[in-house]
Amino acid sequence: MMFFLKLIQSIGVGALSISVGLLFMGIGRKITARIHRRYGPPAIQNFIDVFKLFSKNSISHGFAYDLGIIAGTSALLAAVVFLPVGQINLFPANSSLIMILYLMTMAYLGMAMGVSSSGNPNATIGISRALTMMMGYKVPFAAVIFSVYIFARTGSLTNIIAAQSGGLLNWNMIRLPFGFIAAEIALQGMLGEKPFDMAIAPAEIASGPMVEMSGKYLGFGMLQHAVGIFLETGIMVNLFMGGAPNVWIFVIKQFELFFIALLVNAILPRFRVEEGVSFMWKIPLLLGVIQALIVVL
Amino acid sequence: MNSNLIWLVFTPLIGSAIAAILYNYKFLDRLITFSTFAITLFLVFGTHVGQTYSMNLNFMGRMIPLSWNVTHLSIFMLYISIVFGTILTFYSLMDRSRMKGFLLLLILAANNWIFTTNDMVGFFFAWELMGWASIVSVLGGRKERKSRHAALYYALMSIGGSYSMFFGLFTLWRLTGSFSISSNLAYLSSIVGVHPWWVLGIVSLFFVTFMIKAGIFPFHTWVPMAYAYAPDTFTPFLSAVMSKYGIYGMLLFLPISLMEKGMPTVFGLPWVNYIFVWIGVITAVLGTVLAFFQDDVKKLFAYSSLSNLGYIVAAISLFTSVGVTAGIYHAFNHLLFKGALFITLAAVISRSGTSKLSEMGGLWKKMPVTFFTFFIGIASAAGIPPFNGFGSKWLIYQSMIKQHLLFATILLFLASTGAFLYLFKAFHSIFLGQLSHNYDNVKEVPVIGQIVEYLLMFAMIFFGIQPGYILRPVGLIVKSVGLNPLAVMGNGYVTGMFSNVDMPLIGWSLAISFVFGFILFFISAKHKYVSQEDNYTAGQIPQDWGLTPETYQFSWKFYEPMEKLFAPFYRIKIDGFFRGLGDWTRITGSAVKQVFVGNAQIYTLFAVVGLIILVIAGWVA
Amino acid sequence: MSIFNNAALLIGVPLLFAFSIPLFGLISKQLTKWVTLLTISFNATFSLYILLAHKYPSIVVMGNWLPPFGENLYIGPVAALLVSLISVMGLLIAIYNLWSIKKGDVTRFSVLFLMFTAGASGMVLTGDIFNLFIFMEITGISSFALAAYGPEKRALGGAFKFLVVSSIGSTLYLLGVTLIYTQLGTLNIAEIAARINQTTPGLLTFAGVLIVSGLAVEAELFPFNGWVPDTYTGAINGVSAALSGIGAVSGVYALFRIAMTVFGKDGTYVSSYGNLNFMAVIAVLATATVVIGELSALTQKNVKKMLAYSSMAQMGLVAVGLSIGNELGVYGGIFQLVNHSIAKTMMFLILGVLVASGVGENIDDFRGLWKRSPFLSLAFSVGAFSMLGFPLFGGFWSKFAIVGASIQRGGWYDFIIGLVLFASIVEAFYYLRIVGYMFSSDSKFPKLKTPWTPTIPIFILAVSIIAIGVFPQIVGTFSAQAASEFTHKMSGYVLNVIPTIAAH
Amino acid sequence: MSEWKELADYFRGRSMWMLHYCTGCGAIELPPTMTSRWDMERFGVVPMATPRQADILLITGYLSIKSLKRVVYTYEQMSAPKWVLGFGSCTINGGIYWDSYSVIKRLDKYIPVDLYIAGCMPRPEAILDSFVKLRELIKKGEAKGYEKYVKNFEWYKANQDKVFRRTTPVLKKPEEVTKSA
Amino acid sequence: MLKHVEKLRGMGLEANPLKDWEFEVSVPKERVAEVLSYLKSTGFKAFIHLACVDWIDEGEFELVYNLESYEDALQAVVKTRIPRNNPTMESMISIWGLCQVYEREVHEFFGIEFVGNPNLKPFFLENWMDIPPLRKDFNTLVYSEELFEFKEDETHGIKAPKRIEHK
Repeated sequence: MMFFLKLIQSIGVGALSISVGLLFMGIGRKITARIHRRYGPPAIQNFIDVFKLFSKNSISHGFAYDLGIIAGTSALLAAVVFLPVGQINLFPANSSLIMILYLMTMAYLGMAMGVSSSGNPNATIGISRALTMMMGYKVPFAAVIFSVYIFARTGSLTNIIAAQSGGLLNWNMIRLPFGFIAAEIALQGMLGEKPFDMAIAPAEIASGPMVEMSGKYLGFGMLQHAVGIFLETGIMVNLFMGGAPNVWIFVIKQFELFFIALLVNAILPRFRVEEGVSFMWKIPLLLGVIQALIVVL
Repeated sequence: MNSNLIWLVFTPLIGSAIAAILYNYKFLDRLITFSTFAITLFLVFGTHVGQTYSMNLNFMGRMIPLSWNVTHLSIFMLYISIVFGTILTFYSLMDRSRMKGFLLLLILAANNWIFTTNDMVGFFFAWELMGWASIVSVLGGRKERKSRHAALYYALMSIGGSYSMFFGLFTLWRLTGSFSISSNLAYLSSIVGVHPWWVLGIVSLFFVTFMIKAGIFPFHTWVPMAYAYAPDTFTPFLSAVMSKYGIYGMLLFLPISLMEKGMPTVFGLPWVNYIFVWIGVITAVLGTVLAFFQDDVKKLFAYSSLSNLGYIVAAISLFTSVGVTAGIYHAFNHLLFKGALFITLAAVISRSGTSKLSEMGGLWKKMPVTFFTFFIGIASAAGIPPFNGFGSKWLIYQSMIKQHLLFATILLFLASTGAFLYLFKAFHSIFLGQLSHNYDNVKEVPVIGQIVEYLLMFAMIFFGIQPGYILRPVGLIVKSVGLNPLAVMGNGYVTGMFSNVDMPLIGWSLAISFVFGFILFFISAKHKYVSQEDNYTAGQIPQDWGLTPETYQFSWKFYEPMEKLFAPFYRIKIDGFFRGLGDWTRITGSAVKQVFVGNAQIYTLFAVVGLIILVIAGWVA
Repeated sequence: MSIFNNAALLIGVPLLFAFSIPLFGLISKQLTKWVTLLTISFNATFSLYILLAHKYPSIVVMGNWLPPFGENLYIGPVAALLVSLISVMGLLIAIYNLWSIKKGDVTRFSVLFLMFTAGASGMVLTGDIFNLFIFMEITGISSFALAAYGPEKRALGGAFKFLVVSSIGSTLYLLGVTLIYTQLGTLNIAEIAARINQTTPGLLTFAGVLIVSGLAVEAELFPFNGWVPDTYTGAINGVSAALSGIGAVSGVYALFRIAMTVFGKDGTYVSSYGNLNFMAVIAVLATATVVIGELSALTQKNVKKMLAYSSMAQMGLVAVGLSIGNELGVYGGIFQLVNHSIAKTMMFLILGVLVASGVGENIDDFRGLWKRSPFLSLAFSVGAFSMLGFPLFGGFWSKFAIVGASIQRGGWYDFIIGLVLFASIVEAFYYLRIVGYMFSSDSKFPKLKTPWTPTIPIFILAVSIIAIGVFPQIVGTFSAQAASEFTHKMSGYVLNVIPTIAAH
Repeated sequence: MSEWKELADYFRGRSMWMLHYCTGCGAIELPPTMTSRWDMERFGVVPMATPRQADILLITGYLSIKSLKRVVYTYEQMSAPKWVLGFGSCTINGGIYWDSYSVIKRLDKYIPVDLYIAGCMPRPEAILDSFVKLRELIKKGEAKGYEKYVKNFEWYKANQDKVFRRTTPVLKKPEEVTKSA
Repeated sequence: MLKHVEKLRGMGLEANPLKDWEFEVSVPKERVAEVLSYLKSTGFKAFIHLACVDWIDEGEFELVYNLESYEDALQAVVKTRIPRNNPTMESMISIWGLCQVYEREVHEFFGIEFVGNPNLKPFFLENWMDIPPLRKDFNTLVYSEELFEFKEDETHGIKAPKRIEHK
């Protein structure tokens, strides 16, 4: 019985993550439009897009292509289940951050396998750019995660949230300021927002990995991006803003972070890959290292 | 007293003799190799902890006691190495690679002897035997000239290593008068408090040998050449099992350093261990960085096993219960997924005929089973949860954080991300992308190979989901070494310091989300399959211009931007020291040759001068 | 102590037949080779009988004058082992010569060969330093002539160098012997050894220096071994096999018989009579030989020259072993001596067969030999691995013992063995390079057919290497007894020869 | 299943992703429609980089025979519910190139066009209006160009081959033709 | 600029300035190469354009070579007349290599045979079987109606576009 209850709850969390992610993307498009002084699509535009995509026919390049793209989305959904969302914490005992990060790598591996098995060189170039960029932003992010680990002397997110309870002042955001800034920039890279979206550059490599995705595969890609937004911002909230008493505050906090990323996205042009990686290894890494030194000494 | 141990060593020797005789009947030779491995496996089932056996060797006019005893560690190592060897030889039944059976059996004999011996002479004899047998088998690689250079380089390093063990062996013998390892170790740990520098000197003599064989930072330069140019079916054994001998040696000397109380500690670790942790971390990062830009696939995976060994050394040299468990667990995992990767590579190379990444591509259509094994192999090598690589990497991070080694953990995490990068590059360049037309008639691996691949796939997933089966014996080893073992709560759990990971739960959540994915996939509009040429590459259809459609596989300079970033690091040649030493000896050699210039007067001059010197010496004394 | 008369036959029979061969020569040239073969086989069976039936120690008295006065032959464990080694090697080389010596002056070759083996066994057996000089001269002269044998011009050059240097060596040795004779009035080794301390130390050291440098030529130690590479490469392969297999053995034995028994103090013989410690001197020279021999072999492109340098270096290694000073060292040295002579003879014979069937002496001509003649290349690599001291081959145990002894001795010897090990890494490089060339498969030439007769000795030698490797006791027990004889000067040697003499 | 079709059509109408084949002088009209002054994104229309992802194929001007070949190739790469918008008079009747020997006169003969936007380079308002019209057509179920293409596939292919693979000279009186080699 | 005109007149050609920076020379067919190389030597390094005019009623083609000299910013227009039926002209590749492309284009659209031009393959028009299109006697309207058949065809669901009134 317990298993069945947990199953329902995890489906709920999965659905929540998809809908919140799509909502964030819709609102994001609205805000970017507002920045461009135009009206922009209705906030639920992304829901419409997803439904349209799933109703369109599509072409596929073999079972590795289908398997890969489905794996991409479902691995992220599996990772979301372990994320403590507000007061819903399905598996408190083993919500270890490293495990969630590695499950996300499973999603990237799945998507990468699917996309590059299509045989379109644009797709593989996109993937190689995305992976190089991942190498870029993972370095400061790792520095921050492990300094939080050592600061809170624990590896599981539930304990980290518990360590930050009680008022705004002892949020990690305040106690580890440099770490938060470095993580914020790394988040920009993780979400694939504008300065770091060289992987899906429509002009240079015909929208990179998505070049061969049509119909429902593009739908899966969009779902993966949505769940990815929810997951990454969710991790940041749990790490730095002390989780949330209930789901709505959690979503609002997530939106705060996403909002910053949106503003940066609307303005900055796109980096070249090596510029992006070397940027990530200059200032954010420096901040992360300073934070680590502070924590260790 | 159990003669079973002796048979462990002698059956492979007899087997290798038979294999040597039947050398030119290719299939018979491989059949014998496989059956000998199977018999030895059967024998290992018979051995159990605590068995001892001693035999006297008539040497130097007196009787030297050769003794064997079986500890938890040796049983563990015996099982994993022989099981893997059986799988490998079963696979190589059908692979016409140039691997010589009798050499592998010699190595197997040495392998059994090293793991069970309790005396230095036996250990050294088996170490040297394994050394030269592997040198000669590396010699038989596909590319003549290159495998000869690789074999020579490897020979110099491993012989240099065994000579340093020679020194350590006999200095210990001079101090304690006996050859048995256990009593010598006890002696060393007793005098460690009195003058630690002495103990350090002797232990470092042994550790040089183990680091060379395992391919750790300062002595890693031979690893890529030897792995890349060894015969295709020998590299799995070379990289998966033989690199573990170095680790086994380090584990042997573990108890001594535990007692080092007198040592000044850094970060709560004796400073020696701290250095070794950093050596491990440097090897891990070095392996990853060098692996990015390799075009030869076996060299790429050689660097990857280099970096994985860096992980193991970093974890073991922490000497905490979590660290050692993580190290040994990762050693097992590395053996499993690296073995699987190299076996699939052997299959791919034997089918496609080339080992260059830029020449392959799109093979997943032709070799689906190999494709899936390779996929699961790189997934577990990158440490993705449901597969077996994750548990140990996670434990290593836990152990490092517990010791507050923050920067080492960051670098290790960086190395593991880098691992994902070059693993995907290999995966893409071989299997994904466009299938070039000269591979149109590539067939799948024959049935034997497929059975092996299914077996390996199952093993990787099983040990990923149920790590308990490995953690329990590893716990016994840790207890035997004197640390309190990790609590193993049921088969599915990997318990770390702060939280634990329930692997079956991850498996379940993945499975369920996959089910949802498939449901969504099938209820939405139908899709049609399309050939590889029909993709939007924004180009003109070649047929219209009378050209034959060319496939364009993006695999040359896969991480070109990254190369620009790492270019400055590549100028420092790491193996400059060893090349310099080689050139120096060559120059002195030719200089010395001038001595024998070839006419009688000079020789008589030498003789007279020698005589005069002796007379003066006599006069002075 | 049974006085055993027929031990003298070991020297007598070969000499007798050596001088009667010209008579057989008249009947037919080929017959002479068979005669040499028969005599050496007699020698071999007889010495093996002595060795295996444990018929030693025994003394042979010439003209029934008792030892201190008349000359005597002393057959201790060392002598028995070395004589059987010399004669077995001689036998195998004679079988090889059956096939290789066809044209040219066959009778002269057989005479010289028989004299050579007789002289070598004489050097090993004799108990009298002057007798030692005579046998050294016999071996010397016959080896010059043998070295000069053969069509190539460089043979003459090599033989001439050998002649010049070894004549200097023997004259020095003779001077030393006369000095001792003036001091002690006796030529018998045992008596000199017993009454060594009656001489004035200054004079003794001078005599010692002369003798050691004289014998060093034959034992190929550094400053005196200039002749080795040219002579070995100059001589035809059968002869260079004999030189390295037999000549070197007797040379090293003579040097260490004098250095240990005569000059050494009993038991530890670390410090010796006279004020110069000869053991230390020899150790230094020997290490120099090893290092220089290996280094100069490194850049050699010609396999025969490489084998010459390597045999010089191996002799240096044996000398290092023997000069360490503890029983383990001597054991290792003698064991290595046996292993080296087996392996080196085999390699030279293989080279001879290869050269005869058209394969050049250069390394590149060895490329792909595996495809052309598996048996020869396998035998060559077995010999190479035994030289390198790989397990399952003879060389492992001896090198193990030498390194063990020198580390056990400690002090300076750690540094010495360090150098030797570095040199043996270099040796590993150039041997494995040849093995590498052989196993590489890109050879354009047809398959080689190896003639039947030379394969017998090569096969026997290869099997014996592996046999020693797997069961070291075969040679181990005898070299252990030999080691005890060398190290215990008084009880081992002197008292056996002259029971009455009391050590002063 | 019909209400499911209606729901799908509703969504298809609201989110139309456009691939514009910028030929002729029409291309310059598109940036203003995308950017803040006219903002076509309000209607859920987003420019896409590849035909695989696109629903609408907007042909913005005259098409020579060579460029028609590329258009047909791109059209066939798009997936099923797809529509073609002919933009400007050149696609309707060849526009000012009505008598040119190389420009096709009527796009409709080669690929099914759902909606034409008249005007010799219509203004962005016309484009937005066409999107709204297309949405109604889809809702009413009349925008069935893609099915028409499948049904009359041979006919379309014949027209295309007539233009692409001519074998006989078009004009009748060849006698004073001085044909070069 | 006048200096050039005088010189050319001296060579027996009728040359007259068009603008203060441009002058034209009409040259008989055979002397074109000579004039062009002369002009090139006196500074007209750049070959700007080769055009062809179809005087159908005079039954002649007129080839117009435009040259320019950058130093003294002058443009020269060299004209020549060649008969209309089976028109041939020697190729100027030897003087300017890039003439090959212009001559290829003129050949494709006017059918003038350039002797010595290696590369006279079709350039713009794909499998064109009719008379070169830019000739005056080529009726483009008939061609386009014949090829593109601009008429409705009810049977295949192609109706005349229904006009949707803008509300």
